[in-house]
Amino acid sequence: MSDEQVEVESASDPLQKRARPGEMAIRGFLFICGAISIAVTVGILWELGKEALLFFQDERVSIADFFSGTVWQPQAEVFGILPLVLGTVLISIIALVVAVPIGLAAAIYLSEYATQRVKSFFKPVLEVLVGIPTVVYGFFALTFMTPLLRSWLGSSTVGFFNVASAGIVVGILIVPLVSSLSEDALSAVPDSLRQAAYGLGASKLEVSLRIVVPAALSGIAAAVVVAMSRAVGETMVVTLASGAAPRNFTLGEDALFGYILNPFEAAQAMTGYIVVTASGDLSYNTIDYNSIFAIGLTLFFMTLGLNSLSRRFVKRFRQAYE
Amino acid sequence: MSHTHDINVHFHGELDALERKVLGVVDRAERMVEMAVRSVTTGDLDLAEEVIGMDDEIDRTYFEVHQEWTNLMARFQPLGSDLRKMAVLLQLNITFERMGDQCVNIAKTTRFNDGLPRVERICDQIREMGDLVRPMIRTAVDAYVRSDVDEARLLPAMDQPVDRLNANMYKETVAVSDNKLLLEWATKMMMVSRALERIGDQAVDFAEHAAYLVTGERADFDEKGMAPAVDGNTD
Amino acid sequence: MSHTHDINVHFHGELDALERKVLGVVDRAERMVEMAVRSVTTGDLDLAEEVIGMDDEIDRTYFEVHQEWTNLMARFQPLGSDLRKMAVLLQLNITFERMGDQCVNIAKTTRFNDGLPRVERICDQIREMGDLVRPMIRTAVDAYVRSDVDEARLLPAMDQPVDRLNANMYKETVAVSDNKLLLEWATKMMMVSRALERIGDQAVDFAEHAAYLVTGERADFDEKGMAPAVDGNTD
Amino acid sequence: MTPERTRVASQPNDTEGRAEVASTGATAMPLPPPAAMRTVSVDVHYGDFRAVKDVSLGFARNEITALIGPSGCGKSTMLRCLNRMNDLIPAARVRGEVFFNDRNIYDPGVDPVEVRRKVGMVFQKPNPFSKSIYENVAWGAKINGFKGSKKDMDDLVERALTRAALWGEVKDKLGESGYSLSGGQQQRLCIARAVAPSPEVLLMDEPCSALDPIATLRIEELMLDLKEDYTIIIVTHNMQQAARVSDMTAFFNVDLDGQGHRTGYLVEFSPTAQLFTSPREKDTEDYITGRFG
Amino acid sequence: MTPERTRVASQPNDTEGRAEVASTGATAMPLPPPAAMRTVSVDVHYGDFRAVKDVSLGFARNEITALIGPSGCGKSTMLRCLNRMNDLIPAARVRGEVFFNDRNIYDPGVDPVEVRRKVGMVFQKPNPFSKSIYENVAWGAKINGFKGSKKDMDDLVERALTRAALWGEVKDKLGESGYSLSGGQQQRLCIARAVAPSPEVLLMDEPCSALDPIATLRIEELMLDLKEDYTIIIVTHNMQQAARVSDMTAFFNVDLDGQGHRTGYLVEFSPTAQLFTSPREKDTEDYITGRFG
Amino acid sequence: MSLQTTERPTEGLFPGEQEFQSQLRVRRWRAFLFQGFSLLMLTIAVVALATLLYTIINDSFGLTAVVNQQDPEDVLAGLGHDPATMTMADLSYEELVALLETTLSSGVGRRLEREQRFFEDRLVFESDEVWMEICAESDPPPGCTIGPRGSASVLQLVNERVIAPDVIDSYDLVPSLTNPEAFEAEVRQGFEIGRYGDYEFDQVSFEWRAWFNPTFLTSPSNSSPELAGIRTAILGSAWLVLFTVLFAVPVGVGAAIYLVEFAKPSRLNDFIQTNINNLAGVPSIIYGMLGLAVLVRALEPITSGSLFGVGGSDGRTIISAGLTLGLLTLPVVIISSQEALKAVPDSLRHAGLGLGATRWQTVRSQVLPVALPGILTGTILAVARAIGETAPLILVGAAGFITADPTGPFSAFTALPIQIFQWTSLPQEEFRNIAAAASIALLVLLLTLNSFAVILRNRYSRKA
Repeated sequence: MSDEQVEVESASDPLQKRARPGEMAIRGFLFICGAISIAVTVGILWELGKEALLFFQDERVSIADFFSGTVWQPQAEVFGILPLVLGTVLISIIALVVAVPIGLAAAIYLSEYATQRVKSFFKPVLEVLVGIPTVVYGFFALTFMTPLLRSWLGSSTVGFFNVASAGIVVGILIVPLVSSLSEDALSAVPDSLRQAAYGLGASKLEVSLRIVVPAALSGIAAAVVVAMSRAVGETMVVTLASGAAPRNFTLGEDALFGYILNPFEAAQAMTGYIVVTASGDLSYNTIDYNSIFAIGLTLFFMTLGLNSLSRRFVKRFRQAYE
Repeated sequence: MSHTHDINVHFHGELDALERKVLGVVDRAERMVEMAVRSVTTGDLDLAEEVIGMDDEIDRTYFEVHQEWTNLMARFQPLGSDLRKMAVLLQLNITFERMGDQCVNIAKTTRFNDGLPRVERICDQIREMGDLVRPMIRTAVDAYVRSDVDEARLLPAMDQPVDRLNANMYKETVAVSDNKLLLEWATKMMMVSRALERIGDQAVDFAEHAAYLVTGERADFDEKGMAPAVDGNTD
Repeated sequence: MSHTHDINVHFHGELDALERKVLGVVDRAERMVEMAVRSVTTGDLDLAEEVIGMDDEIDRTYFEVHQEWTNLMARFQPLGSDLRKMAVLLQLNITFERMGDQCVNIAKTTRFNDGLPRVERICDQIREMGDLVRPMIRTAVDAYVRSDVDEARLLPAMDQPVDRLNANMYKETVAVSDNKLLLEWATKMMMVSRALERIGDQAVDFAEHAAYLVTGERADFDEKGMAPAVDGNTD
Repeated sequence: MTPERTRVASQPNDTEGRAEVASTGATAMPLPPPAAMRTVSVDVHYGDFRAVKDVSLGFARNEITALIGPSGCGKSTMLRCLNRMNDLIPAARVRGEVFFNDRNIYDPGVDPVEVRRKVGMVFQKPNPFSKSIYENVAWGAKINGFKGSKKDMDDLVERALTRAALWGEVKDKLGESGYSLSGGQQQRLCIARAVAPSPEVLLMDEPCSALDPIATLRIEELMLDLKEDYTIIIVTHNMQQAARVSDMTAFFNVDLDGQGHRTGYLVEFSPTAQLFTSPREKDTEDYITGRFG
Repeated sequence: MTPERTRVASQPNDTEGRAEVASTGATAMPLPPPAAMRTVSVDVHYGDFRAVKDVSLGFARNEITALIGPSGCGKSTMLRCLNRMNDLIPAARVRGEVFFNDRNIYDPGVDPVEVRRKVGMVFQKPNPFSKSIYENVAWGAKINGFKGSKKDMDDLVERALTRAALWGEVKDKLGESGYSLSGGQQQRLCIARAVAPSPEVLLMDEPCSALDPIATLRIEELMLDLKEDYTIIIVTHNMQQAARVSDMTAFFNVDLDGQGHRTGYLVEFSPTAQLFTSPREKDTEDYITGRFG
Repeated sequence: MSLQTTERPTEGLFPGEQEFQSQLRVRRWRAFLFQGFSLLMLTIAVVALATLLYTIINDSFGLTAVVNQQDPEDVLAGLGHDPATMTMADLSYEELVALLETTLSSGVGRRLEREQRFFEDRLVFESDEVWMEICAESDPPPGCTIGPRGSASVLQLVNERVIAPDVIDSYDLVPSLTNPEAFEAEVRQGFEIGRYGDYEFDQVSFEWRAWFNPTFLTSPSNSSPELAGIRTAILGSAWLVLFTVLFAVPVGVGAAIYLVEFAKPSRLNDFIQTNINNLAGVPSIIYGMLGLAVLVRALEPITSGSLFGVGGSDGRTIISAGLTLGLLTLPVVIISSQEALKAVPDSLRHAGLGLGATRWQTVRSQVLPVALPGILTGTILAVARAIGETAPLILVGAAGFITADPTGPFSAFTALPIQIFQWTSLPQEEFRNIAAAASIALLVLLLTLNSFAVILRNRYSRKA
C-alpha cells in the first residue's frame, strides 16, 4: 500500500530531492576527522605558547636577551638561545653539504641513467636508509663516525663529542630524503621533454643537466629545504653525538673559526637541550621545564618557515607541469 | 584476420540504398524506351502522354539522388572504391536522367507526327533499334551491379548494329522525300532514331564507368581498339 | 574574429586549379563552337579536322579532371560550399565534354556534306544559332565564376531564340526536299541545328548549377515558370 | 512551448533573421519528434567570466544531436549542464533553464543524483571501474535500488552488454577486470554501464577521441543502433564524426574578449546534412570549409 | 640501388605479384626525386617478439611521406627507427639497414646524437622546454655547436620561427615561457625548434593528435610549406590527414600471433592519391573503406 | 665517419663535419665523466648504509674476555664429572638446583622460589609453613600458582648466579675473525695498566659471544649488560603501536577522505589542508612536548588511569605515549592517504556520479578499493616511522630501566629505541654491544614492515 504511494509520488516527480541521512552522518564524521588536525596545531601553539609565556614572564628572563644572548647557562640562570641555535645551524649546514651533492647526484643517476635493474637495486636501499630510526644513526655517529674522525684527524683536533660527526651522520640520514624528493621532481619532468632534447641531437649529459634539472629546479629546491628542515628538527643523532654542552661564546673575543664555528668541538643543539633536560628528573613549573618550551616554540617556527618555503617551491613546480 | 567485417554498416547501407535508387531509375528508363518506341511507331498518343508524365518522376528522383549524394558525401566522406562508386553514381544519375529525356523526346515526336502518314519500313527499323537498345541498358546495369568487366566489354559490340541502323535512317528519309508529309514524318523519325542511338551510347558510357569501378582505372572503350563502326555517334 | 583566414590554403588552391581547368575546357568549347559552325557553313574541311582534333584534347582533359576530382575528394573531403562546388564541377565536366562532342558532330557533318550543295538561308540560320549560343556559354560561365544568380537567371530567356530557330529547321528542310542532294545536306544540317540547340540547353543547365552553388538550393529554371518556348529541347 | 520551438536555435541578441530562418525551417519540416530535453537561454559562468552564453536547444527523442565547434566554444560545458555534472566544478554556475521531460533540472527541489540517473553519461576516455566486467555493468543498477534476484541481475547485465555490442566478446570472461579489455571494448563497456540503469538520455563527451579509427567506427555504429532506444547528445571535435552519426548538429563558436576570456555561443542548429552541405550561417560555412581563424 | 628501388615496397615473403605491381608502377612513373632516407628490410624486435617485420621504404627528398595503419601496426616504431630514437628503449633492437644519404645510420661508427641532428623530430604532444620561446628555438642550435654571434642567433631564431609560421604571433614575447602559448602554437614552436639546427629530414609522430581541427589544419598547411626545404615523414592515425598532406603513403597492417603479440608489416606504399582512390591491395581498400576488423 | 650532408642555408654558423666530430668526442667524454660522478655519489649513499649495518653487526658479535665467578670446569669437576666430556647443560635438574642451593644466599633463594618454584613436590629455600602463609595472603606471589621451573630456566639461573660470567672486555666481529690474537694481547696490556681492577689475567677466558641471541630477545632489562634483554622494550613498542594505529589510522584516513572527496574549496578547508602540510613538517620532538604538556600533565587523571581506578601515579603511561605517536603519525597518514586517493583518476568518480550514485557510494565502492593498497602502504610506512621515534618518547617520560612487562594502557613503559638510546649513552663498552644488538632487533622489525609496504606498493603499481 505504502509502496504504491511512494511509487505514485516518485512517478509524479522522479527528480525530487531525497533525504539521505546516512550520507550526512558519514560526511559529518569525516569532517570531524579533518578538523582534528586543527586541534593538534592549536594544541601545539597553545601549550608551547603557554609554557613559553610562563618562561618569559619569569623575572630571571628577558626576551631580548633570550634571542640575542650568546651564553646558555640555566644553572646560572643565563638564558641566551644563540649557542643552541649555533649548534643546530652548524650541524644542519654540515648535513646539507654532505647530503645535497650526494642526494642530488644520486637522484639524477637514478632518474636519468639507471636501467630498470639498477633502479630496482638502489631504490630499496635508499628506502631502507629512510626507514632506519634516528637513534640508530646516533649510535652510528658515536661508535663509528666519531672514532673515524678522531683517527683521521687526531683525537686532539676532534673532540669525543663534536659537531662534525653529528652533522655528517645527519647528512647521511637526509640523503635519501633529498634523493627521493629530487628524483620525484626529476621523474615528474615529462618524458616528452627528454625526447625532444634527444631529438635535437643532445647527449645524455646535456639532456639531464640542461633540460631536466632546470625544469625540475623548484622541485629540487623544495627537496633541499625540506631536508634542511628535517636536519634542524633532528634530535637523536644530535643528542648523542654533538655533546651536552652549549657552545657559549662571546663575539669578538672567541676565535671565529677556531672556536665559534669549529666543527670538531662539541656544541649542544636546541633539540639536544630539550631531550637532555626532559630526560633528567624534570619537575613541572620550574624554569628549566618552561625553558624547553620556549626553545621548542623557536624550533617550531624555524621549521614552519622552512616548510612554507618548500611548499612555495613545490607549488611553482606543480604549476609548470599540471 | 582472415575475413573482413563491415564496421561502417550504416554508411554502406545508405550507399546501397542510393545505388538502388539510381538503378531503379534505369529500370524505369528501360520501360520508358519500350513505351516511347511503341507510342511513336503505333502513333498511340495516350501512351506518349504517359511516357512524358513518367519523366517528371524521373526528374524528381534525379534531384533527390543529387541531394542524397551530397549528403552522403558530406557525412561519410568515402574513400577508395566507395568514392569511385559515388563518382560513378553521380555520373550515372546525370546519364539516366538524360535517357529519360530522350524517351520524352521520342514520345513528343508521337504528338507532332499525329495525323501524318507513316512508313512501316522505318517503323520496323525504329522498333528494331529499340529492341537492340533495351538489352544494352540491361547488360550495362548488370555489368555494373555484378562488377563484371567482361560483361561491360560486350557493350561496344552491341552498339554497332544500333549505329548502323541510325546511319541508315538518312537514306530512308531521303528515299521518302517525294512526299512532303512523309518527309516531315521521316525527319521527325530521324530524331527518334538519333535519340535511340544516343541511349545506346549512354549505355556504352555506363559500361565504361562500371569497368572503372572494378579496375579503378578508366577504360575508354571507344578509344581503345574497338572503333565505332559508324561516325557521328559521339553526341 | 572580424575577418576570416583561409587555413586550408592548399586545398582551396587545388580546388581553384581544378575549377580553372574545367573552365578552361569551356573556353575551348566556345572556340570550338565558333570553328565548327564556320566549318560546316563554309564547308571548310581543314577547319573541321582541326575541330575534331581539338576534341581529343578535351577528352583527355575530361579524364584528367575526373581523376583530379577523385583525388581532391579523397584527399580533402570537402564540406559545405566546397562540396557543392565539387559536385557542380563534376557535372560541368561531363556537360562540357559533351559540348565538345556536339562540336565534333557538327564538324563531322562538314565532312559528310562535302560536295553537296548548300542552302545559304539555312547556313545563315545556323550561323545565327552559333552566334546566339556562344554568348550563352560565356554568360553561364560568368554567372558561375562571379556566383551571380541574377546573371544565371538570364539564360533561359537567351535560350528561347535558339529553340525557335531549331524548330524552324524542319520547315526549312522540308522546303528543300525537292532536291535530293539539298535534302540530304539539309537533314545533316538539321542535326547541326539540333547540336547547337543542345549546347544552348547545356548552358542553361550550367547556369542552374551556378545558381545552386550560390544559394545552396537547386533552382530548376525549366520547371519553374519559364517554360521552354519550343518543345523537343530536353535532350 | 510548441513542438516547433524545440528546433529553434534563437539568439535573442541577433534577431536580423536567424530566428526567422529557423522557424521557416521548422514549418517546412515535418513535425519533429518530441524533445526529450531542451535548454532555454542557458548561460554558464566560471567564476567571474561567462563561458557559454544564451544557448537554447531542443534535443529530440530518439535522435542523435551533435555539438561541434572549435576548442573553447563551450560545447563540453554545455553537455555537462545537461546532467548537472557541472555541479562538480565548484566555480561553475548555470543560469537559464534545462528541461528534462518538462521539469527544470535546476529547480531547487531537484536532486542532481536523480537527474544523473535519468541522463547517463559516457566520457572522453574509457573509464571502467577497477572491478570485473560484470560488476562494472551491475553497479549502476545496484546503487539505484535494483531489487531483482541474482538471475534478474544476470539478465540485466547481459542485456546491457548486448545493447553495447560487447556481449559476444566478453560473455566468457565476465569475471575479468574491465581493464583487461582493449580501448574500444572498454568504451563499449562504459556504454553498457551507462545503459544498464535505463536512462532516457545518453550524453557522450568526445567518446571516441581516445580511440583508433577502427574502434571509432564501431562506436559510431553502436550509437546509431542505440538511438532507437535513447536520446543521444554527443560532443565531438571531429566534424566528420558529427556528420556521420548525428541527425541534428549544433555549431558553437567562441568570442575572445580583451582579457583573453572565451565565451562560447550557439551559431547554428540545423539538420546535420543541411549544416554540412548548405549551412545557414556564414560562420558555420567558414568553419566546415576551413576558412577560419 | 637504382632510384626506382626507392619507391618499391617489396615484401620478400609475399611475392605473388606485389613486387611486380610495384615495379610496374615505378617504371610507369616519372623518375622520383632522389631518396633522402630509405630502409632496407628493417625488423624491430621488442625483447623477444617482433614488433615490425621486413620494411623496405624510400623517402623521397622534399616530399611528405605518410605512414598510416591501425593501432599497433608499428608505424610509430618504424618512425623512431629513422633517427634512432628507439635506442632510448632498452628492449628495442633494430635489424636491417636504414640509410641516410647512403650511410647506414645503424653502422657501429655512427653516433645517434649525430643522426638526430640531421633527422629532426616533432612529437605527438607539443613538448616545449620550460624555457623562454627564444631559448626553446636556440637551444638545439647551441648544443650542436652553433658558433655565430648573438646577432646570428637572433637571426636563426627569427628564421626558424618564421619558417614555422609563428614569428608574427610571438615576435613581441620571445622572452615568455613556451607554455604561455596555445596548443597549436606550442606545436609550431616545437617545429621551429626542430628546424633551427638545420636538419634535412623531419619526422613527425602524430603531430596533430593533441590539437583541435583548426590548429590541425594550420600545422598541415605548415607541413606543405616546409616540404620545400625538408623531407618530411609523418605518422598519423588520421587517414584524412595522410590524404591531405602527403605525397606518398605507406599503409601498415598488423598480424596477431597466438600469444597476442602484434607484428606490423608494410602492406602498400603508393602515391597518396592512388592509395586513397584505387589502392593496389585489398587490405588497403578494406581499411580505407571501413570494411575491416 | 660522418653522415654525408647537403648544403643548408645556415652552413657557416654551424661547425663543419670535422669540427662537429671533435666537439662530439668532447661531449661524449663529458657525459661519461658526469655519469661516473653521479654513480659514485649513489655508491657513497649505499656505502653509508653498508657501513651503518657493518657497525651494528660488528658490535653485536665477537670475542669477549670473560671472568667467571666459578669456572664451569671446576664446578663439573667438583660434582665428580669429567669436564672434557660434559658441559653444564648435561647436568641433571637436581644437580643444578643443588648447585644453586649451595651458592645462593637464602634471601635470594627465597625470592627466586617465590617467583617460581623449583620442584612441584618440595620446596628448596622456603619452609612449608611460611609458604602456606604467604600463599594465603590476598596478593600471593606467582610461585604459589604457577608450575615449577624447567631445566632451561634453572640452567640460566646457574649461569647467572653460580658461574656468574663478567665480560670485562669485548672485541668487534671483524677483528675477532681476522686477528683474534690481537684481542688477547690487548687484554693482557689492559691488565698491565690495571684496567680490570681485581681480576687476574689467568681468570680470563676468551669466548665468542653473540650479543644478539634468543635470550637477549626474551630477557627483561638488567643493569648488567651480560644479562640485559629487550623483552620489556619490545612489548612496550608493541603496545605503543597498537594505540598509534588505533588513533591515527581511522582519523587519518577519514580526514584524507574528507579533504580529497568532500571538501569544496573554502577558506576552512584550505586552512585544514595547509595546517596538515605544516604539521607533517613539525619535528617529532615538538609532538613530544605536546604530549608532555597535554597528555601527561593536563590529562593526567585520564592517562594515568586513576580516573578509572587502575594504574599508577602519573601520566607517563603507554596510552600517553601511544597517542603522542598517533598525533605525530596523523599528518603522515593523512598526506599519504590523500596521495593515494588523488592517484585514483577523476574519471572513476565522474563515472560513478554520472551513473546517479551519491558521493559516498562512489567513494566507498569505486574510489576506496582502488586507493586502499596505497593507503595501506602509506600507513605502514608511517607506523614504521613511529616505531623508530625516540625523542617524543623521552619527552613523555619513557622509563630507561624497567624490568616489569607492561600490563595495559596505564603501565609505565619503555620502548626499543629508548632502550637503544639509554644503552648508547652509557659509557661501558658492553652496553654498546647490547645497544647494537637491540638496533638489529629494531631494524629487523622495521625492515619487515617496510618490505611488506614495498611489496604492497609494487603489486599495486603493477596493476595500475
